Amino acid sequence: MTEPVDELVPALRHGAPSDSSQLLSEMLRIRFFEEEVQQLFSLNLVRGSTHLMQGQEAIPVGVSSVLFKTDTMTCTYRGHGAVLAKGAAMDACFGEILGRAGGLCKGRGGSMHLTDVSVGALGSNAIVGAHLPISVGAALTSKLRRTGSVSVAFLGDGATNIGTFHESVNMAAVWKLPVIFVIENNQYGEYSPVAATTPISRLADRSVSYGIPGVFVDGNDVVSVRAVTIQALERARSGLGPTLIEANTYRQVGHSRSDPGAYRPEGELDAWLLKDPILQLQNAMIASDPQATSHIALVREQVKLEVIQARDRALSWPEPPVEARFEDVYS
Amino acid sequence: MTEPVDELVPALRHGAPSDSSQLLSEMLRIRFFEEEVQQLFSLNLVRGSTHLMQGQEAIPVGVSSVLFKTDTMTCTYRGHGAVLAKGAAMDACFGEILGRAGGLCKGRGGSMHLTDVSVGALGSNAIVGAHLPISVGAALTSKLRRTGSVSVAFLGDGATNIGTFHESVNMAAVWKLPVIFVIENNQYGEYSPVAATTPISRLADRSVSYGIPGVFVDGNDVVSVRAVTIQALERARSGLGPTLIEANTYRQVGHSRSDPGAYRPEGELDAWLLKDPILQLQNAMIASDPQATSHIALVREQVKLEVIQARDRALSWPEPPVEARFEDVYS
Amino acid sequence: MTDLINYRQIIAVAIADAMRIDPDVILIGEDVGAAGGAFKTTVGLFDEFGPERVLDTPISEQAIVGAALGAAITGMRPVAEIMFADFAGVCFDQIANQVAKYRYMTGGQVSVPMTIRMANGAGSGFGAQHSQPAENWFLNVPGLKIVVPATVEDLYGLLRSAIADDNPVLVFEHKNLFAIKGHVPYGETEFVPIGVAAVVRTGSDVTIVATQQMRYRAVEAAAILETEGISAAVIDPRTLVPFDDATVISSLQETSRLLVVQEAPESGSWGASLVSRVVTGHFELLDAPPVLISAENIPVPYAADMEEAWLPSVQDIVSAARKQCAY
Amino acid sequence: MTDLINYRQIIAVAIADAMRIDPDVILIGEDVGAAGGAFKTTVGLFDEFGPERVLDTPISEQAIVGAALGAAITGMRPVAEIMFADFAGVCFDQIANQVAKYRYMTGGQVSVPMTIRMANGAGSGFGAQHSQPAENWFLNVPGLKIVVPATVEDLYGLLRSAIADDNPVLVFEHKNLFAIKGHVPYGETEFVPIGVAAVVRTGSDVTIVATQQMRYRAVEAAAILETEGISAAVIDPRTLVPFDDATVISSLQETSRLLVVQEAPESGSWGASLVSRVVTGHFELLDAPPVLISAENIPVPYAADMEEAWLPSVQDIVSAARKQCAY
Ligand SMILES: Cc1ncc(C[n+]2csc(CCOP(=O)(O)OP(=O)(O)O)c2C)c(N)n1
Ligand SMILES: Cc1ncc(C[n+]2csc(CCOP(=O)(O)OP(=O)(O)O)c2C)c(N)n1
Ligand SMILES: [Mg+2]
Ligand SMILES: [Mg+2]
Repeated sequence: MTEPVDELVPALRHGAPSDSSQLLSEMLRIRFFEEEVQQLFSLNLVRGSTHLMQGQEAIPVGVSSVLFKTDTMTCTYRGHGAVLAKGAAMDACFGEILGRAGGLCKGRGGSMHLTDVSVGALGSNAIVGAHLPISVGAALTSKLRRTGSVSVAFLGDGATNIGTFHESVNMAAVWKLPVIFVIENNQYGEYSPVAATTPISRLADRSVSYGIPGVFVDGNDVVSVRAVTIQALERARSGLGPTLIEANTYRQVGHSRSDPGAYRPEGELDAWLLKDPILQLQNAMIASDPQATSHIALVREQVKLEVIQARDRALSWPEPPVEARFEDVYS
Repeated sequence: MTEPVDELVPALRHGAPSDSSQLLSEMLRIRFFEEEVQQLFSLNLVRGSTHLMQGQEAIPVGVSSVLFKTDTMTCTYRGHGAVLAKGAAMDACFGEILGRAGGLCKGRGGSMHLTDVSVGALGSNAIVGAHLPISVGAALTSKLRRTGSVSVAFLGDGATNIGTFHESVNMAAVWKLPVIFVIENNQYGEYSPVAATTPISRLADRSVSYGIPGVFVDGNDVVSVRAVTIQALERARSGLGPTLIEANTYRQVGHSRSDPGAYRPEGELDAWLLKDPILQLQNAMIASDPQATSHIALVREQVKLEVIQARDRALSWPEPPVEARFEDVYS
Repeated sequence: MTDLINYRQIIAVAIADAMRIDPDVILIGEDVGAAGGAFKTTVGLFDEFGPERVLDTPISEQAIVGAALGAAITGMRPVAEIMFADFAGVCFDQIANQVAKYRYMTGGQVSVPMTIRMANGAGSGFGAQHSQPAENWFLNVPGLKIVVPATVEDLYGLLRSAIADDNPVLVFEHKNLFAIKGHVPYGETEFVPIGVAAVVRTGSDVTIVATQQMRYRAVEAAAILETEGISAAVIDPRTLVPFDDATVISSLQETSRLLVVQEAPESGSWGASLVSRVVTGHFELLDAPPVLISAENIPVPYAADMEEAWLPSVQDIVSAARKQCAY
Repeated sequence: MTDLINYRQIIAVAIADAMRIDPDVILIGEDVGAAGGAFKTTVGLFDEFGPERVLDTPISEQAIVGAALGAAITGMRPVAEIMFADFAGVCFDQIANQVAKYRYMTGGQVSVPMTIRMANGAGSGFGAQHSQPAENWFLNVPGLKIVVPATVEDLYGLLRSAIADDNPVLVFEHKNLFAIKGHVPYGETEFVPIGVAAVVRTGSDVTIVATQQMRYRAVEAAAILETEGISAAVIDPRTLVPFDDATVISSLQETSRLLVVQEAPESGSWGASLVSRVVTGHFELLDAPPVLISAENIPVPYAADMEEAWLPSVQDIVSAARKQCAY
């Protein structure tokens, strides 16, 4: 692990220096948010489908902890965490998932489409891989305008098999664009284990096709994720081009709505629960400072409150006025 | 170079054992064919566009020299050579390019679409990369039906950057299908040199993404092409899956119709003309047997005659009856 | 003897029946096998037919469709699943430029006996990229047949007909109809043919033409209209290509009024094409201007009321028919 | 002062003019730069604006369109080239599901000021995968504007308007019109607006609506009809979405007869949609059944006579108009 290059590391979203406590709180925000969404879904307050990411929080948090607001980010339908970590208002995220007027997208997008351009969250996409070329375009703007901003694209392990992945990484590489492709390898694409759809086990090796670095990292270790991101950012900002990061993790919940998870081998989930990123960070904090236990409890409480309040605010919002559906389609 | 595995190597199309003379004659058939097409095009007898492959003949000839008729093959708009080498009747190839009733596709396809299913030539495709998944499907049939047939797909260097390439090789690899992907690296995609569009120089390295062998070969040396094909065939027929072959060559002519070739660096063409696959094979034949000169002259004469006669037959054919255009669309 | 079964479940029944009688039939798609399908529409097939005939694929729609095409032209009879019809966008080239044209462009050297199944339609809050009437994207592409079944029986029959057809057929399974119930057609050997409309209800004042979700709204509207003394025929074309104009025309001979309701924007839709064919070919049949009720010309919005407003409603149909009959 | 220039050449002129006044405009596509375009439609741009603003890409249409979208939402105003319109098939998802919907789905957070240029059309022997009226593929996708210029002046103006527009616009350049001549509009600051039809010729007996190649055949037909005493108006909509119905209706007020000619099969076409809108909205205007002359419902064949037969001919238009006027 490299030492963070100080001038390249922005403060965390809340302005505080990026310490463990901050990272923990960011992960908890996502964890509790997702748990609430799950609850709201079971109460029939969320339409269609929703894709949660409990267990994968260290990846967006580790990455975003070293991004500037001006850096951009695209992600997938399983993107609540990425959008929150990039700095979108939590109530507006809830609001969008609930289809309310105050939602990030005025209730027109839904759970799979959280987007907040003002914080650089350029879009969650419901078509596997379709956001990848969009992230290439954002990086192109950065290069042409010399803004120094970096474009991050999160994608699933399964998405590395679709055409846009190949075209996007290739284009970014040949133009040496400032993009970081972060594979959230949660071991499954829907119900298919990686090995059933992908003939290699180290997805980062796909970097060879593009002559760029391929980095494998423990995606449940937020500090490691941050470290590899810093290296990739350096490379990107120096004009050397993209990096492909594979962050190994596990989706602790179903793929979407009703998924009993029958495809999981016995014991697999339990083993991964022991490697839960939040649990691990908490353990590390306690190991280095036994007093941390109470601090952690406090953080959890505070975050829980923030989440509940954000949820309740969103629930208090009206549905969008039905006439508003004709807005924003042609100007 | 491995020794050919005898029982796996079919006789050449004409039934004779595959010796140099045979390989030479196959390459000359393509060379002279393409020269005639160029001529017909300049006489305005070919509509739309035509993509010739002078200089690249060793690749389809080397590959097809060890294929059975029951093996299948897909190729690109620059596929006259591949289709001829696979055994399609030459007059019907001319006929198709001329849009005549006797053409391979009854004049409905054209220069970019030579297809002769009866000899396993499953189609030339005008959409870059679009034939690759089709070749995967042909291999799937082979696997399910246990026919032992192998599916060959020729593609250009530029085509390795399109999504279907990635999806197709991945699917073939994960299912261990009997496919051989042969990149005809002729240094350019239209007017763009490989380096302008592709961040790596050895395209065979893209095999790493799929956990399959990537083989680089001198595509102007017909014997080497044949040798690597034999290895790939063995692998395919043993159920081990696909191989990615990169055959290095040069397109001695323009991309299509009117292409002055201004993008070629000074001297490049001349250097490659010295490495012309036909010239090289002739030189090798003469080197090993000085008497070969007259034999070569004879072969050239015979092939020329065959080509002229095929061309003239095709020219004598009528256009397809215009009412026939309604056939074969719904059955 | 028939059992009650729903629209979702009948799909696996139809595919299984086809697979049992024809060893060339294979199923290929994302999670169609071990997991029984993202919509649980292929449950049981993997167990019965095994991994050679029920193939789970990578997330590679272009390869799925292209591989099905390659298999089709070499002797198999593949059924490819594209989970949501919206994903037809990522493999549009394979469907429109390859599958649709292969037979024609090769001068008819081989036929292309393949089926592509996809879940289309709005109404359940999946958002703009998972709710589209993608069947309309392919109308202008010669070489494809397109079916849009609304009932369990039609879905069974048309799926069997599609699989048996030597042409490529796109089968759209409407995901808002998954719970519709109907009967398993045990032992049938004749299937609902492609290209034949169903007269859901006869009527003498107005001919309402509608598919899938809208068919049910049309039937509801017709019941309301009846109480007002308006006799509405309801025709479900069931197939969009080739379209059964004759059944519509024959109803118009009685009603002289055409009302088309569709879950799709107007521009480039099957409904507009039908209206156009009727007025260009049978102008004299019409006593009133034809009416086309379409979905709104915006992406499908997520919020519940907005999405419902996007769809034509029973009330829209009733009002339009009323006005048309008063013309 | 204007010089004579052709349809092929005016494209680079329009793009250069746009690039000179707006540094956000960039051009991106396969061989658009150093080589000046596969059709030589972008010659000179690379020399004037350099490799940062004129970008040669890999053969990756999905990445081309997606990158243009990503650049558009972050401050650029990209012009993407998809060489042949048929290749829109490989990037259909990016155009229909991403570009078209981005602004709407995000609640209007940003606009999507981008242009996608593509060469469409049949008539020159490129075969079924390089000759299609792909403009029809996108009619049912809300969120896109679609223009189909037929003249040098319209191409210049509409391309400028497209680039200046804050919505995504698809520009179809008909490759069989490349040799058409017209004038360079020096120093213009107002451009042919999107959504406004051109009345090519007024007339009192029949209104012929046609775009691009068919516009010229319509004009030829009108000249022949004139010799027979039939006065035909010819309207070129120039834009397919949003369609200028008003100009057509206003001509119909005089002629009462609608004849649409299109280089596309009927099903799911813009022509059928126009006929449908006219009869559903303005039935009373019509004194005769509207006529829709379409290309044939088969892939575009290669052989010369077959391809020509696929296209509607001048004679088809003349006969139809004659019959319609005798109604
Ligand atoms: C083009 C496309 N194909 C299929 C789907 C359906 N789908 C949604 S999520 C998913 C699995 C994606 O797996 P992965 O990339 O590993 O991401 P994860 O869901 O595990 O985060 C699939 C197949 C889709 N949305 N888009
Ligand atoms: C999807 C698609 N994009 C673009 C084209 C236009 N095009 C035809 S040939 C070609 C270059 C292909 O280069 P390469 O793969 O190296 O093959 P080569 O022509 O050199 O044999 C391009 C871009 C096409 N036919 N299809
Ligand atoms: Mg995954
Ligand atoms: Mg090449």
